[in-house]
Amino acid sequence: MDKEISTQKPVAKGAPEKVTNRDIFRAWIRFYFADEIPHSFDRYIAPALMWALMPILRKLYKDEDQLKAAYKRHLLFFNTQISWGGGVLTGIMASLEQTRAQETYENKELTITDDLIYNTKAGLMGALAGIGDSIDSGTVQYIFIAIALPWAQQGSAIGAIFPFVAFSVYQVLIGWYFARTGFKLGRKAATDIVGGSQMQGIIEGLSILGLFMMGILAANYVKVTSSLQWTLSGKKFELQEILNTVLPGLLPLVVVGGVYFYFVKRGLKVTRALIGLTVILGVLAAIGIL
Amino acid sequence: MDKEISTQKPVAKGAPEKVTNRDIFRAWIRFYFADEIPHSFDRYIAPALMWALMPILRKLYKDEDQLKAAYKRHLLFFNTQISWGGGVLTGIMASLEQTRAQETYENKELTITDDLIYNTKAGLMGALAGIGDSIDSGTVQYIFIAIALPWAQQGSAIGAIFPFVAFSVYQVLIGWYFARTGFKLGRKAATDIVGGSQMQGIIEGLSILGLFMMGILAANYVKVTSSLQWTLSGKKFELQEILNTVLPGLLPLVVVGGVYFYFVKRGLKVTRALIGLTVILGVLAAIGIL
Amino acid sequence: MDKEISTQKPVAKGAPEKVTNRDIFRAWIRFYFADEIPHSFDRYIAPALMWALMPILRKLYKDEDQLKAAYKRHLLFFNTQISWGGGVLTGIMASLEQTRAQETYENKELTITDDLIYNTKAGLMGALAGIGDSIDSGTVQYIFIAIALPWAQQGSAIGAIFPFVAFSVYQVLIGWYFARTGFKLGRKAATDIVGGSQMQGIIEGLSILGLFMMGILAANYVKVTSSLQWTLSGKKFELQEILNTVLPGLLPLVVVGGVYFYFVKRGLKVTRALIGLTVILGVLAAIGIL
Amino acid sequence: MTVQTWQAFVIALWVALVESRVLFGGATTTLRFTPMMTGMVAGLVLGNLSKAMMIVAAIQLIYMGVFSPGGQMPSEPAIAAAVAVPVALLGGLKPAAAVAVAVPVGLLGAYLYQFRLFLNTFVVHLTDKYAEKLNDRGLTLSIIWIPVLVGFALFLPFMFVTLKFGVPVISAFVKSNSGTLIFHILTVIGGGLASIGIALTVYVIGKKNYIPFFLLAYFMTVMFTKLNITMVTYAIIGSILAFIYVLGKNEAAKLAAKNNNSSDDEF
Amino acid sequence: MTVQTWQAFVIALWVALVESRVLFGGATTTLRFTPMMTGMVAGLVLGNLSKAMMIVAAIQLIYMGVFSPGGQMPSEPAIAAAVAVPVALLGGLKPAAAVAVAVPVGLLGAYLYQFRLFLNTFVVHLTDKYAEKLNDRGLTLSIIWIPVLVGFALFLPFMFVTLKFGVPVISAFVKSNSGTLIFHILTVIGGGLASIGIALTVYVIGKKNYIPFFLLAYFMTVMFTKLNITMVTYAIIGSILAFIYVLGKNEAAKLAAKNNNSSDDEF
Amino acid sequence: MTVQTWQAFVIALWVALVESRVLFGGATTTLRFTPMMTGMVAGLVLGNLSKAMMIVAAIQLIYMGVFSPGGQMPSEPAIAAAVAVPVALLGGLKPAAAVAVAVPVGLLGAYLYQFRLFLNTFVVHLTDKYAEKLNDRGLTLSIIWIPVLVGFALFLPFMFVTLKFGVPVISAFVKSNSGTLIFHILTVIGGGLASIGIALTVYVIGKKNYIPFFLLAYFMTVMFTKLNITMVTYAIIGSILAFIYVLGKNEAAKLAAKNNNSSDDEF
Ligand SMILES: OC[C@H]1O[C@H](O)[C@@H](O)[C@@H](O)[C@@H]1O
Ligand SMILES: OC[C@H]1O[C@H](O)[C@@H](O)[C@@H](O)[C@@H]1O
Ligand SMILES: OC[C@H]1O[C@H](O)[C@@H](O)[C@@H](O)[C@@H]1O
Repeated sequence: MDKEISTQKPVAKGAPEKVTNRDIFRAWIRFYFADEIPHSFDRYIAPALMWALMPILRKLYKDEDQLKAAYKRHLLFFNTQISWGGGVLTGIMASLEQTRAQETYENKELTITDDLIYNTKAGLMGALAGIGDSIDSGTVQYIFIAIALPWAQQGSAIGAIFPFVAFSVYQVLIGWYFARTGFKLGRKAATDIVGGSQMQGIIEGLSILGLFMMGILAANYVKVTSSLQWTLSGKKFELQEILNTVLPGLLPLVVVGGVYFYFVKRGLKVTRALIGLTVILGVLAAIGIL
Repeated sequence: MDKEISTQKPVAKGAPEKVTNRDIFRAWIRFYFADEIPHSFDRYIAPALMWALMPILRKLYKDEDQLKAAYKRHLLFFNTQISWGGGVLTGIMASLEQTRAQETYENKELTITDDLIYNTKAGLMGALAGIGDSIDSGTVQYIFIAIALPWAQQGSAIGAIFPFVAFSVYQVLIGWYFARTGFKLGRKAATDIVGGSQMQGIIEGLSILGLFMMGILAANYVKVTSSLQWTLSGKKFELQEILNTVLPGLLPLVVVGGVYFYFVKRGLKVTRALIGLTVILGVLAAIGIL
Repeated sequence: MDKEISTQKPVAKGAPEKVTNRDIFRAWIRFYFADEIPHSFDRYIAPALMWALMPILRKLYKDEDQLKAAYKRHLLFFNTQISWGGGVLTGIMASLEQTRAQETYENKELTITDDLIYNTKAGLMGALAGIGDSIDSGTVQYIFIAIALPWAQQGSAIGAIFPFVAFSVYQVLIGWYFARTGFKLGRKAATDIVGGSQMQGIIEGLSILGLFMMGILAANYVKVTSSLQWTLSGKKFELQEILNTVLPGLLPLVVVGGVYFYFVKRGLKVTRALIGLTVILGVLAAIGIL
Repeated sequence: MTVQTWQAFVIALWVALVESRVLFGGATTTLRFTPMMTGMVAGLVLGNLSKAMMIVAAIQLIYMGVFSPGGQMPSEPAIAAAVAVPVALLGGLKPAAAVAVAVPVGLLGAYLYQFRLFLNTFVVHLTDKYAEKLNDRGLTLSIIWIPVLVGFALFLPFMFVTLKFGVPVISAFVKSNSGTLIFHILTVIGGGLASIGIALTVYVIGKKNYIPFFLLAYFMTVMFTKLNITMVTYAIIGSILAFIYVLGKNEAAKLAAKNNNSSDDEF
Repeated sequence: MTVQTWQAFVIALWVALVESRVLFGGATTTLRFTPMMTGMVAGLVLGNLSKAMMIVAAIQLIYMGVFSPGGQMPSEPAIAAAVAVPVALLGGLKPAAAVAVAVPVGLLGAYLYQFRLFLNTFVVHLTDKYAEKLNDRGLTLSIIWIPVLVGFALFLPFMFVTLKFGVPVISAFVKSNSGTLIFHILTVIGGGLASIGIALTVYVIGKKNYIPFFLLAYFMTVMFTKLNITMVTYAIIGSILAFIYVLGKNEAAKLAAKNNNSSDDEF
Repeated sequence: MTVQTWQAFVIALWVALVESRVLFGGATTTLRFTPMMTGMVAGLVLGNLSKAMMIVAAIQLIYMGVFSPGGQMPSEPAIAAAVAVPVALLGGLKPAAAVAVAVPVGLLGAYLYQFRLFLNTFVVHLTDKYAEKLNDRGLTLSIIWIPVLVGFALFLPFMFVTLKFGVPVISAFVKSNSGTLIFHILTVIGGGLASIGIALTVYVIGKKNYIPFFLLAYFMTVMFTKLNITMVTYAIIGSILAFIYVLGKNEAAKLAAKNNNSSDDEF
């Protein structure tokens, strides 16, 4: 990704306006609202991020070409979890764009290159998704539900309303906090990323943690077991039982690994993976292997 | 063993006398005896170490100012566990002081500076406390007790006398061994610490182990649970139960962390922490939260 | 071991013949056949490896002294597990010898020295033994047996024949695969080992894994418990029970550690260790300690 | 014994709002991942809130822990509830029986949602065009309103038809087919599809060298299943390991620099 | 039914010797951390050794594992035993009932011990002065004898009065208050105070970067509670991790040096 | 009630083929580590295959997991079966009783196998000589045929005599001695000897610095005994740890190089 380093110095059209905390709040709320509305297989939720940043980008780039370039920058593939990933990255992106706009305007050499912006986004989005999904959707959400379930069981509507309201409020609030932190961090990070190793360390750490959490999710969440069994001279054998004596958890891992290697080989073709996996699993289930 | 190359050139007030194994034994026994007698909140057991080393320091420094400085050096904050920490550090300190006295006497440049002495002590005391507490007080002591308990249950005095004698003998012996090892190690370490990374590695390793053991102790030893419960539309909720589905062990960790950060922010104000924590816990217990 | 680099450039007698895949297959099958036939305490299965490589060495070294040296090279102490260790090393050794023969013939400076060959072998054999033993003998073999056992319990001979055939076929096949991979890898590795760190990394990784697996085996496989018990004022004590409250697994580890340190101090005197340990264990069992 | 037209329409509308994700934005997360609110709405519309809540609570139990890492979900609980609650209310089924209806419907619903993502693939080309023209209104149109419309076009008629005409059919179908091969196949597929979202995220994180940490976590979870370790505990363990790894690396580099300097000094 | 003066005095003397830590120095560790010897002494003094041992064995059971990392202990078992054993012997309580007395008394005793540390804070100024004057006798006085005196002044009268006049009162109080809020509060405080000594030691070790190892150990213990792993096992695991960490660091630095040299050679 | 001469001979021959390891080479691994095939052969020879299989299945159960890391085995299952199956068949013992015979015989067999390794120590000198002379036939002789002969000389007569004359004796001996000290001693020795092969392999791997990984694995296994973690799972965990260790080291070295270069640039 580091191929093109765009160091063009365009002529200034107008000074960028200051990005305020209100702008950050607005961007975050826009992101929160749009989030998965434009969900699609090839860009995922990139349009939501772009739409969230739109007002800020308008304030920063008074030059049409610059603005166009900024819009496009945020339409590249993007996916993350709403509050952790969305919060942090809305903030950091706003911060990076602000610095870039300033540099552009002052005709300085660009330290915040296209690549830097995309790499920062790409370097964090997956890791933060792994973390945010497991903590928010996987834990916090179900705590609220577990608390409210008894009410539902007694026929009370509060059992439905409470977790809905509580979780929504929770996500709006922490996302906002993350956005502000990201904005602050981003400003410093902007220079740091170029030379320093601190930001590098943070991205690495988050990537490790993100992958770690995906491992936890895979183990808890992907359910593939063999239902194959056969009888030989009156003795019943179950394949899954045998597999468990060798390597419990083998099958789900094979499936996740298979899809992963498909993406590595063929790129992020999600629809195809979806259909292909459906067919394979369906056939294996039909013939009694799974 | 390491014979001493004493090339005495008696110019100054008086040459330092040789520190013998008997001196080390005596220092160790003095430390063992004094240990927590002078326990206080601001220096902890520093006076005990100083008192243990007194006869050795007298042999080493014939110059009054030097001796005074040495006394003061060992009255700075010091806390450790008796046999592991006390043993090792009695030995190492004796060794460092011996080298320093020699250097002072020979008018050489000091390699064993005040800082070096205090840093060595401070670098090891906590780590060795963590290790020694968990192994001696936490394990060995209770093995002896577990062995003897049945006698007590049958009404025999041996149930009390055996663990007392056995554990005391054990601690005197291993402490003595550690003191001698520390004394030997210290002589080599003295030069090593200045430049080398070996001693550095040892201190780091012991620090990690010490912190690790404190983590084990915290989990086993600090008991804070919420007793908060409430009833909503006839369903009983227990806060502690909910916390356990999120992060078992949260509350004790919060308490330890709170006290730790208090020390970080305000320095080692133990009395205040003690009173403060008592009040906080007491109030929370009184209003039914804990 | 890297001290002596033999760079003698002997006169060529005849060009080395090419080592084909068939040769590798043959060497592997010869190794598979010979394996533990010549098992002895001082060389272990070195003669089997030598005998496996014989035809290839004949093809490579047309000079008698060279051949003789090659034969001797592979009669030094060698032990490994049959399919993983034997497979990989048959392949790598063939590859290294081929390069060496070529270099010798072309009168080039030798990059594949005696030391390099032996270090590669010695660096991998133990690690691969640890891995191969646990996976093949410890797991795969017993899966086949577990599958077949019910047949045996019903009196059917298939209960004996199936695991025997299945496991043998499995080992021949994976060993062959490993041999071919080793042969390919070896060619590249040959140059890599000299300077590069990649091969170094692989050897280190395999060593760690090998030691790790030996730890697993030791814990599952070495069975030493104390049967000592005594009664004091009517209360029964069992030493093993007390040990379990301190450090479960202590005794087996002491035994493994003891033998290991014996080897470290005295060299690989297996017969003596065997007899010594028998006597010690026997006596301790006889007097009621074990 | 059948759903009235207005009832079918209102429930279908609710589902369309949830599944197009336009109802309070990110707040639809819980609406979509869990059946509770949908069950409540169905109860209100069908005039038996209390019974509906009891039914949907039973449905919730089988969906505990369901969510969508990387865009995949084994099942679509909101759709399941929108069908199963009316079926159960009108057919007088017990909560447990409603679950039998919910499972296959939820699995089918998951495919419908995937189809939405597929259709949005075409919408995004429009977005690109508007971006090129700096047309902000067009962007809002193509990023928000058209995807919402797509969602409505997909879920509104489908849910309406299902509720208006399908309820007795489904009820009969489920009764006669549960435990058959077709249900088995649906369950297997549902259980395996979560892998896509996870693989996607691993791919997106993109640090191949660190995949051992994925495997470590995976096998830790498998090994420690019996210990019931919570996800937050794992998140903390993961943070600790990540921190120690990065710390070790940095400290080693510093040590190397120090050694390097001091050996430079010697010469 | 009451303790005689000489009996109260001898037991109080024993406690003062233990708690001032002067009785065989470090050997007071076990005397202070465990109630056994104190129970024995009380039994001897009150003329019923055998029964006293049975009572104190029951008390010991609730104090298994108690000790004082960094100077904090949740309870003072020796003091607990010094009061509970006489109460039980004279009141003819069963061992189990003696425990109910021991617990609150032990908690209060812990505060008394903390007060000793507070008082010693003033004594140390004297030590500084004598050090300045190189007055070795003065040093021994201020390091050993004055703190011992402080200990006696604190524990001797307190214990004497408690034993002489308090036994029936305590007995009555415990009977009427067990299970009440005040006991709950005492228990909570006792359970939480151990945190101070631990936090102190963490602080004293002073390597902030390595705190993740503290957390790792903490959560390992929580995760593996059910596996009953012993402290020595953990100590070994900790040693191994520490060793691997330092080893990795050193090896990496060496590798860097090697790479560095060989790349230097190339040019 | 006794074994006939030809029967004793055939079984002894089989054992000699297995234990000299010449029967299909590496395939003798399973023949030697497990009693199954030997039991089958004994059954065929003694004319009661079906009963023999049942007996040997019981024997197999006590040898589950037995193999020979680094050349040591706690017991020699093939020899155990070769004796125990005939004893049980002829004595009409139940499978469970056959086990009582198998255990001590297997322990003794292990010593016989060790003796083979000892004898081969002398054969290898011959190999050295032939290598010096480049005598390939001689090499094959000394590497294959002489060791095979040694194996036969050791196992054939021993097994023949045991089977022909020993069966009633053994049967009687086992019955009267099981549970006695001598059996206890044999069991203890058998349980401890595996340590030699493991220590040998650790020694041969020869990376002393990495021994903490050995200890880590050892104590992990002890700690997690109750979780029944499989060996392949452990192998994967080991691979992951090894990979992470090496990765961390390499990345640190690279980081050092990078820092080094960038700091070089500054000057
Ligand atoms: O995994 C990250 C992210 O991926 C998709 O965008 C959706 O499934 C979200 O629910 C999820 O949070
Ligand atoms: O923790 C180290 C050390 O701290 C204090 O000095 C006392 O609590 C000792 O018992 C303990 O060993
Ligand atoms: O441990 C490696 C290897 O050692 C010896 O050669 C034998 O015990 C083999 O069975 C084993 O595979």
